[in-house]
Amino acid sequence: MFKKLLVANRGTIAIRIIRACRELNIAALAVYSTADKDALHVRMADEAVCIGPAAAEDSYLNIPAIISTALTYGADAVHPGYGFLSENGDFAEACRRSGLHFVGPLARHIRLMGDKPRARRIMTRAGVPVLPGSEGKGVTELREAQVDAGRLGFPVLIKAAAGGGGKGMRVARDQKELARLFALARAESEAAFGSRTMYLEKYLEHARHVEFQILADTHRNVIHMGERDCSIQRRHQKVLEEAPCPVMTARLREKMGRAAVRAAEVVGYSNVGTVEFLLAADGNFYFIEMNTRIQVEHGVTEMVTGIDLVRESLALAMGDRLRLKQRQVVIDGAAMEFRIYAEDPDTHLPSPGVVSNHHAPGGLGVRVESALYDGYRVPVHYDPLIAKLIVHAGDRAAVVTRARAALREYLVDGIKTNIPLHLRILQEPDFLRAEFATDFLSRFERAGHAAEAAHAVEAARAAGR
Amino acid sequence: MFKKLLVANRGTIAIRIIRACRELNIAALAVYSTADKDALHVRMADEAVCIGPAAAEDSYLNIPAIISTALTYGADAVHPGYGFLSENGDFAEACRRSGLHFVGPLARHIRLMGDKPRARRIMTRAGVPVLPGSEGKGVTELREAQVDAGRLGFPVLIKAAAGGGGKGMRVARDQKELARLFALARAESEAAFGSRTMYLEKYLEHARHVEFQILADTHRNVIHMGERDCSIQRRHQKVLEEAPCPVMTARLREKMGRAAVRAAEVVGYSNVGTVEFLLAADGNFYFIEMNTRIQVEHGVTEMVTGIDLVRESLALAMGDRLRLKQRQVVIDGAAMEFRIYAEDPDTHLPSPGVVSNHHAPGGLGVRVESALYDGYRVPVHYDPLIAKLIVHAGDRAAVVTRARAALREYLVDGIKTNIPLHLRILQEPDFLRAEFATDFLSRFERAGHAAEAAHAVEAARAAGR
Amino acid sequence: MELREIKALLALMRDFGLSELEIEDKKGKVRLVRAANSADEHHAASAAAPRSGAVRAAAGAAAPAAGLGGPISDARPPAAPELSPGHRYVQSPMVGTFYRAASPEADPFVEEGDSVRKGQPLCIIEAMKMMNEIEAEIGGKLIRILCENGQPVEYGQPLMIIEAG
Amino acid sequence: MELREIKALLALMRDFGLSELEIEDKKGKVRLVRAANSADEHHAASAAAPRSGAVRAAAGAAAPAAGLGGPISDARPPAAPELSPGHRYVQSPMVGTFYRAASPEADPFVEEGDSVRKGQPLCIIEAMKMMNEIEAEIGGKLIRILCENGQPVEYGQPLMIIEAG
Repeated sequence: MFKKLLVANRGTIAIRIIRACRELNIAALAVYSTADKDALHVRMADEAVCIGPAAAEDSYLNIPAIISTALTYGADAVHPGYGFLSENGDFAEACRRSGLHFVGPLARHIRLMGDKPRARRIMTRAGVPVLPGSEGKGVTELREAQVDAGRLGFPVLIKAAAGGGGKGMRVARDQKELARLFALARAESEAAFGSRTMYLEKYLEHARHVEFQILADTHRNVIHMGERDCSIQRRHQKVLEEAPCPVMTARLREKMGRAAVRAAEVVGYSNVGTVEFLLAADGNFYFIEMNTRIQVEHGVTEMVTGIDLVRESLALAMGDRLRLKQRQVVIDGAAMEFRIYAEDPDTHLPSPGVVSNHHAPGGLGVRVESALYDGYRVPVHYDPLIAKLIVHAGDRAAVVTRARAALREYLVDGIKTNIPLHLRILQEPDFLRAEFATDFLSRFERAGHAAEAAHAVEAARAAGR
Repeated sequence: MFKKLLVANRGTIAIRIIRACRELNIAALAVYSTADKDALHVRMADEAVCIGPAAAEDSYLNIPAIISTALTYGADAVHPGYGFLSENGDFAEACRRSGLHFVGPLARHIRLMGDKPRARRIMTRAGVPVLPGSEGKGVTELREAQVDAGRLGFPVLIKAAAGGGGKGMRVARDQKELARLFALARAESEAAFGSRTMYLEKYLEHARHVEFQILADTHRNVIHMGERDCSIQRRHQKVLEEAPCPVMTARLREKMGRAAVRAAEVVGYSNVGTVEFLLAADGNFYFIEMNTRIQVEHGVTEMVTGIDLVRESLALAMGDRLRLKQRQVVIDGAAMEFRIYAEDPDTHLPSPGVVSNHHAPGGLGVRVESALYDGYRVPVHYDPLIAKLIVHAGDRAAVVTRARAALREYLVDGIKTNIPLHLRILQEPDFLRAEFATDFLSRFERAGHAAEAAHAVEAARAAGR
Repeated sequence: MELREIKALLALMRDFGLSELEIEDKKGKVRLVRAANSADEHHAASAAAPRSGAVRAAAGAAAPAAGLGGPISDARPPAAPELSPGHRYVQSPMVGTFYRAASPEADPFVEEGDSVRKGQPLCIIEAMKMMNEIEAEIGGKLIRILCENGQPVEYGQPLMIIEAG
Repeated sequence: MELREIKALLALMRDFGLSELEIEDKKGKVRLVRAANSADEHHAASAAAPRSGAVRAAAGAAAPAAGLGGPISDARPPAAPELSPGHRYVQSPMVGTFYRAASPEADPFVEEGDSVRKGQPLCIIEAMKMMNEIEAEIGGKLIRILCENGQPVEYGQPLMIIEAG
């Protein structure tokens, strides 16, 4: 195994990786920005090195600083986590050029899957179903987009070719919206990814976001570990994920799983990855994209399969053969992950501050992946994901009751969190009946605002009497 | 299901029960002594009632106060937890007489199994193997004990007929020790249980403590949920437990399991219970006693079977039929529980105080049942068990590495804990090879002291040179 | 003055919305002034709102200064007013139901403003169907009755206030 | 009053939004007043603090008052001495390896006690096989060299102390 692994990340995933290192007797070398000097991942690591100032570009996105740290402090491997440099082909390449094991796929896999129009073309050729959309290398001008939209029919989804994390993504329902939103999305793409290239996809109403976890070794063996339903999203950002997908059947799982494995095989992929699909109400499914890294929501798959994904990814990065055959992957019970964000549950604005009165839930079937402690100052500079609550039980209904209890028990003062939102979701009949699609949260919140408005009107009337 | 359940306990088990209530939508009514007004179980409960002063006899052992609380505050059920009144037949009877459901067996089961010589007689008659020992109702005088010891041959174990928790228990290796220790054990028994009745058992060297978890409904259905190895004890007090027993075979499990089920069937037992055996090196096993309540270490069984024992016990107390058949109980992976005591790891003296810098480990396969929070004052009045760390993984070796990482991560300041002892145990070759018996800890600690003494002598010599 | 005493004072300031606090006694002098409209002001408010932790924290000045500030659930232990000098609580010696009279038809044992003798019955606590008369431990004037007739009370709960005299 | 007691008080002021604090007891008197509009103020302060290992270590020592006191692992950030007035750190602008000379054969750029000019090379940080000369940002006297030749250094780590002059 590796002797010393540099964890090129912060927050929950850095802690997750450090814990895995400890179990495997790998020294964990953390890096941090000046804003994170008191962060939990710094305190938990065997060594921690400050690599730059608070701005991510100068620290967590600073490839030379990270490689230099690995070399100076004697690491033999680098784990990129999620976000930051995890889907940066140059970083993977720089690591390998410096003689460091990169825990992830090859740079060319990262680049290939990062180029969304290209990934679509490859999948189409490999026989993986892909949504109708822009063909070729994508579009940069409204004129081209209008042609594509005419062919596809509205509504259409505008996406950034280099996209990720919901940035540069917009739904247009008619020509007028397309004109307005195409420019907006392109500007976002330019700001976030430095690319004006966009593409259009047919927008599927009432589809679920269902993704398959892939494990692949460097000897061309690929298996999947079942699916996750990540339909509960706000603006294409996941909020709550579950495994298995509550409407999945054994037959559909086999079919989609085979498509996911095929997607990995066709490019010679290795290490962990996730193939994302839209699952339409009619049972048809369509490739959206492949994420070439560990996902935030990997924990729910770990709970229902009993397989430690981070540990597997480390073994695969060493060049080990897959330890498991497809038939050994068995789904046991159900699990949900609740992303805990430091944000105002109503306005969704980030809520940095000093954590006090912190009490995380515990007990049977309750797993917490948290970066918090009493006195910790949640910095303003990074993603507001501060913790993940993962709940496992025998079936989905039991997960819901256990999760309600755990969320009620969860205490964090000093900052606002979205815990109340999770509790509201767990009361929602459509959610409990598992009747939802990717538009669930926006409908739910619109309904909530409508109810509030009605209530306010009612109250005003009562007061006027 | 019950509407409101009174939790007649404190600490980790009270929290465990409150969490189960929350999942089942049962209002949890906590009781507490004046010393526990800031205890976590009080803060977590839906309602909490102060029932008396710090001394346990006036609060947690105060039957009228507890029954009065249940009636005054409208509870319909009572859970006794472990310790305190959990094995008090009068309490079970008082609950039922007051129209309250008691989550546990009938008073007569508690009384029967609490009378150790009587339990031995019944098991012998039922064909469950029992260690050679005193026959009849036990002995009160040294003279009688000497006769029994002569028949059994040394070493013998002196036990209190009304015993429990290791009190009034001593090993005598010859007549001289017997004379000294019998008086001592009898005095302890008198102080702890108000009974001078003792009995002798042949003392088995190098035997393991292996216990079977029983589930029984009120319709005479009984199953077992596999075994736990609790050989790691100090003075007959368990410190670290694991499931499955690392030397167990499928055949032996079936045989011992059948004996355990028989032990419960023969007395018409209902609810959860544990049948404790000594497992000798030659594969023979002997009934020691039956605990008529949930055990501290129930969590390891939950982890490897996926069955929520507290939830099952509540359903059984309602009169429900067993939900599971024996063949549905499957052991998956391995689990260990580390009891975290507020004690000096060297002297084993209790270490009360105010908790600070508290950080409990988390992540995959790590379950914490804890009564701690920053600022909490561990009171002097009660058992020093303040938390339980339960670790689950695919096999025993993986449990050990995960547990080491979790124990290293565990932070508690302001009090001393036995976490360092657990870490030392996890380094011990005999433990890692699973070659141990109930004398493991005393040998281990003697060896440690010997090594320390040798080291001290060496250091003194070096200084003298 | 120890740090934890200051913390306790600060918790009180937050819970009662004080902006300034000054204490001078034989141990010394303390003066604490909170920033007007500080960011933490609404933090305190929002901490109090969802869980009604304030009630508990306020009731227990002894509630840990650092660490968990309030209950995790909505449990609300009874709050009691602070005692003036010379005033004493009559506390419940057991868990049970509080009654002001010997029977539903009878007059209450005492009314606010009454003079009471030491040993005079003040109320009844019913526990396990037993009626336990609670007697005055001191003589004086009955200042306040803190519980409603028929209300459940816990061990040590203040029932009445007597002014010694 | 010790530094860490004052630090603990400052942490309390920040956490509870105090603008002013005054304590007088037998040990002495303390008065702390924070600038108005303190939200930005303490933010800036805490952003400025992290730089050096010294602050980090000191924060660790004082912290038990507010949360996790020290590292959970055995990781030990480099400690640095506190600065006297008029003294300034030369800090590493990057992660890398510290060298006192341009090559193994060459003489060190500077020795303790030397006078240094603004812009004079003081040492080299090797990062990614690149040799980066670190120059003096001010002129003055080189008081101390804090790192060993060949030692790994992190971003912001104090390398030397210069007395401005």
